[in-house]
Amino acid sequence: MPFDIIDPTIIMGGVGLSCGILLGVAARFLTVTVNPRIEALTALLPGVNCGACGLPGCSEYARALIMHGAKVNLCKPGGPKTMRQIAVFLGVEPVTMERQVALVLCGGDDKTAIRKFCYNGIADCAAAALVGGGDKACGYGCLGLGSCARICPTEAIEITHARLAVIHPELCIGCGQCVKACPKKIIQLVPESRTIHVLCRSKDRGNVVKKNCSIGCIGCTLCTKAAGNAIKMEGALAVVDYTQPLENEEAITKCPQHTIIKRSGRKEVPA
Amino acid sequence: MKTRRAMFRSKGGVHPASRKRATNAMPVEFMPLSKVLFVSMVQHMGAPARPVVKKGDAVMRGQVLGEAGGYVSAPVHAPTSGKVIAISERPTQAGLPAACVEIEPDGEDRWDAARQPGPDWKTMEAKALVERIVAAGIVGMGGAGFPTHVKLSPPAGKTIDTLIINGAECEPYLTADQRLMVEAAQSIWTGVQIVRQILGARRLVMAIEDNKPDAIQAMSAAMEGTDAELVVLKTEYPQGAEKQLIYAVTGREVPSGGLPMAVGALVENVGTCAAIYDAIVEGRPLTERIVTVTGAMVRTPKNLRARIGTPLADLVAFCGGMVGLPGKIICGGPMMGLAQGSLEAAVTKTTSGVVLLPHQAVQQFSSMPCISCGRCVSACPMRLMPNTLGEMIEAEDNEGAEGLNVMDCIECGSCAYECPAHRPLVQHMRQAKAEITKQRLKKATAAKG
Amino acid sequence: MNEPVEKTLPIAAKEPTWLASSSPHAHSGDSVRKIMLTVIIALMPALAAAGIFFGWDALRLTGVCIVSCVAAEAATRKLMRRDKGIGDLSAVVTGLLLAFNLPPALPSWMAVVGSIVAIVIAKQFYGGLGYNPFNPALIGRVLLLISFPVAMTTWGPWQILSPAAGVDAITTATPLGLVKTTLGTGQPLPFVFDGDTILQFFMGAKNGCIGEVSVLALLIGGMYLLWRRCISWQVPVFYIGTVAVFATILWLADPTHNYNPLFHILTGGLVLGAFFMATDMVTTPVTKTGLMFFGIGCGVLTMVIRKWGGYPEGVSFAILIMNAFTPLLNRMTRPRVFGHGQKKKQA
Amino acid sequence: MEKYILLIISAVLVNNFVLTRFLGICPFLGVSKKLPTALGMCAAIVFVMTCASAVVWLISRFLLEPAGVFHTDLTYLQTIVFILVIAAFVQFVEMIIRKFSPGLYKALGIYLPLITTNCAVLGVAVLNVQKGYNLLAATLFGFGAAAGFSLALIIFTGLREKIDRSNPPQAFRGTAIALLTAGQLSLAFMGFAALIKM
Repeated sequence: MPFDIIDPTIIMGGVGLSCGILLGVAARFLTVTVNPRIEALTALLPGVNCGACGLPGCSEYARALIMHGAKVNLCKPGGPKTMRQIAVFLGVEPVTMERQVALVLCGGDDKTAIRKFCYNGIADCAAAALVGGGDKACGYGCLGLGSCARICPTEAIEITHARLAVIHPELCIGCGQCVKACPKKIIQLVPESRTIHVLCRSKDRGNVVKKNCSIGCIGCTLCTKAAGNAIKMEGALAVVDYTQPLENEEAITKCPQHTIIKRSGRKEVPA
Repeated sequence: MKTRRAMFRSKGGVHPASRKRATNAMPVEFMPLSKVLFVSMVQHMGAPARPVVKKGDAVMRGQVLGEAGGYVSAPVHAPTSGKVIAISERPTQAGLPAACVEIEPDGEDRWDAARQPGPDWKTMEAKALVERIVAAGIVGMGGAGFPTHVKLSPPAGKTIDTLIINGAECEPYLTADQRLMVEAAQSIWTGVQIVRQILGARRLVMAIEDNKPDAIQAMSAAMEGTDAELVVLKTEYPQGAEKQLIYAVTGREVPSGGLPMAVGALVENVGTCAAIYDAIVEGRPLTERIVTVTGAMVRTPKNLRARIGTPLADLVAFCGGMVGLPGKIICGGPMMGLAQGSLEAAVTKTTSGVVLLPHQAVQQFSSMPCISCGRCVSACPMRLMPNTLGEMIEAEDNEGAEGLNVMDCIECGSCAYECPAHRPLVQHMRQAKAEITKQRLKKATAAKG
Repeated sequence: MNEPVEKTLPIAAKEPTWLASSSPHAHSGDSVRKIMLTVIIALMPALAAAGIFFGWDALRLTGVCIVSCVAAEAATRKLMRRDKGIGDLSAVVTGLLLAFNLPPALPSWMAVVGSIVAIVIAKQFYGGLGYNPFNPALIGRVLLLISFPVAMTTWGPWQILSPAAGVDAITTATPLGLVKTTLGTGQPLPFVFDGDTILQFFMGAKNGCIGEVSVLALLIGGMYLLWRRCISWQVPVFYIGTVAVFATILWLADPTHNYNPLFHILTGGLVLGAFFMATDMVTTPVTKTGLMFFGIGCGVLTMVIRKWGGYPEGVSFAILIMNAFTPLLNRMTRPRVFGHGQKKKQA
Repeated sequence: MEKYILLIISAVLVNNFVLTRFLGICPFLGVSKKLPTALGMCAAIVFVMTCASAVVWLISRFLLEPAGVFHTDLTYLQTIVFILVIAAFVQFVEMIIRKFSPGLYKALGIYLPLITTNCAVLGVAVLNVQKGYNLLAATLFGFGAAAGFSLALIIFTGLREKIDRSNPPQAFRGTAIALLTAGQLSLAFMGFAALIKM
């Protein structure tokens, strides 16, 4: 009777023990070491894997922070909060950083800007830009085919029915992917607290701009007088200098082309 | 001289209707001077030229307007005498903005006094000849516009034993090279000999497609009694592409990413050779070229000898204007040419033709999914798999595309020409190539510092 | 963002008047629709032959298949909110091919089931023409064969011209089925494969699926396809060639239990398969070498199933199995790119 | 000799574990996205299944069956002992791959340890006992089954590349369309039915 218990026990024990011994021996020769700190730090990051830090993903950034001493303020989606957490984790001094959001510096959609031909081809801005520089008569206009919207990790970019990319600041995490994707280089990261923007990037002379687009900057310089230092002329184009404060809304009313707009930034910082 | 058929037949290629009959028997006419000439500083591959004149300057024909912006670059000369009325930024034929010198001709068309015919070229050193070619601003006139002097200065240790003169002109519609060969065979031949002397090439091959019997006859008359060969190519697109031409003539494959000199060969367009003759023997820099103005929407298609900077609208007007609104305006041939948004662009050193297609020839398409018919694979002269590449690039898998050698694509358009699903394959390739080039540059700069 | 159906941009309603697109600006003028139309035309002789041999039933079934395929395609496209349903005529081709693979007496409702499976499951669930990994018509047929084995193997009577001793001159089986059952019961071959029988099989007076009986009609259609460059010669040549070689070996090894290779070529769906189904562009390789291996693979599998398998006929299964290998064949037979891995060659 | 060859062919084609017995679907769907990964999985499975078949046969024959050293019927321990042995093999393979091919280790991810609970491996061990194969036959059957699994996985990986670029309706994206394809592949493999009567 007791054998009924003993036999299976011997078998299970024996088989288990021999497997264990063999694996134990094997493990001596085949061990791989990992750094547990990397995983702990990866858990602190947002996990969007957007690549804004310049590394392929969050875990790679964590590795770079620990192994190569990367800067702590590279994670744009995480913003100041994540930066502080990383600094605490690594025991280093936090640095200052302001959250940024992306902005399309073009307001010329199908209603306001003219097209020079009918584009027939791949519905992608980078591809369209290879055909005669794109179908907008203005060489600096948004092509509205959504290369930026497709690459956006948070779907913060909307392509309007009149073919213009518009970024919703409340969804934007400031990763800068769209800035890289835009073949016309008209997307810019701006501090999220700023509200007054010049929505044009055209370097053309005023008469050319006027021919191509009804809301492009014609370089009349009226806004620069109203805004003081914060709006400067670069050739025939008014450009906001985001390092200078700009609260005065007079510039918006002064602009004869309605190129300057007021757009709110993101209100609250998500946890 | 011996005449023979091409010995090697490369795989792939297509047979589009040639449509050359409208202009291939039309003698070249002189295009009168336009009211304003728009001379772009980007007429070649490499760094743009730098303008060296100011608004208001009086210039003579052949005077330098822009100097070469680097080694791989070429100077640009005034196409006629007159006044510089502006230095502006205008879109090129590719639609990208570039510096442009606007000249108002004075109608006298006086040559620059400094111009002088050189000494007998037979007595000149190779280096001196190349210097004169640099100064004349000569670039490859077949289409790519690669500065000729770079090609003619192989690095030490590289020898070029075979010089191939490209008279294939495989693009449909275009007859500029054909007419040049018929009408100026002797100057082409002299230019060829100058190039041969510079390189010391052992073998000299003139390659012409078999649909141009008049050009073959004219060239063989000019070459009579020499040791050069005349190779008659089968009419097939893209026979005139550099790599395919070298293969057809010599059976050598230019390695991926390499230059023709890697297999000891060099290809020069017939137009370039004529320009070299002008520069060395006549002492004239490159200020004009032959442009075929054709297509069903042009009233009287013509071959025109036009000044660099002539607006396309003037060319069309000289040909009797348009018979109706065109469906598409193309600079260059229909297979590789650039579609234009308007006729505002101007003739450059590489403009071989202006083609105005009717609406019914360019019916707007919308692409379907690939049906894997494999016609693009059979048509690709580089033996790529355009179907797979197109799908990969559509899925934004540029790395995968790079692994399948998308960088070897020569953008000849054979795949998209054949595609029954009307897929924009060439555009896919261009997009991926541009993106990969960007990534590589980034990596290279990152590696440097 | 989620349904990228329109991958190229259509023309805008208002001006500007001319187009601009990437080169090339010339096109061969061929289109998917034209290719499908060519295939439909090429199938017409076989349909005519079916009408002659099977009469009304064949035409009824063909009509049912075409109508239900087109309707299923249109309905699915509409349900999926996608445009461009039936304009490319591919559903008509699928319907025709499915009908050609069915016995003439099959009830119409079964044909409808097959059509819906072929179009909806095998094709539209993948996104439509171009995306399907398997030949839709064959998926429809195989599903019917497995689901309704009796109905799918019920045939009318036909006369054997030269029956072997002890075998009825009238049979209600297909030649392949007859051979398989008689050999399976240990009897000798059921008929003498003489000149008359060869002619009979070639012209089509025998049992079989609607479209496969008349080899003559199929060859006419196949030649038309070859002439119009709609199929490449590799598949039919290597497919039929492999079957011929395989059958020759069997015949030489044991002539008492095997007919000569012509029997295997003239019976069953081989010619239909080799010219019309193993050449379906979407589900076959794109390279010429790939097509060659595809043909050889189909040939071997067909003969293995015919000789040793449970089913008398293996063409459908063979083509489906090779369809599965297509992506791998494409991958393995990529051509050597110009200027890559070139051995030193002297001119 | 012929018997053994037929045994392997049968396990590869006619009674393919994935396509006709529907065993081992988990890695079949999980690691069929890239060819190199799939090949790595095939190698791991072939190793585990072949070795496990042999070892498990020995254990079953000499320890568990009444004719073994204990002279008692301990076959009720089958499942648990088999899993123990298989787990040990999987652990071993995992160590090797992790040491010599970290990339493959990362690519295989959870599917590597999951071979332990892969019903194909346990299935082949149990079938060996059920069918009363001898040691050689059991090992060959294990190998054949693994080869059949590999064949199915490799074919499917090729198809998967095509499917991934296809454009199904939203509801059918991903695993749904993969399973549909697997179903059609098994339909095609029905052609091998009754090829070898065993």
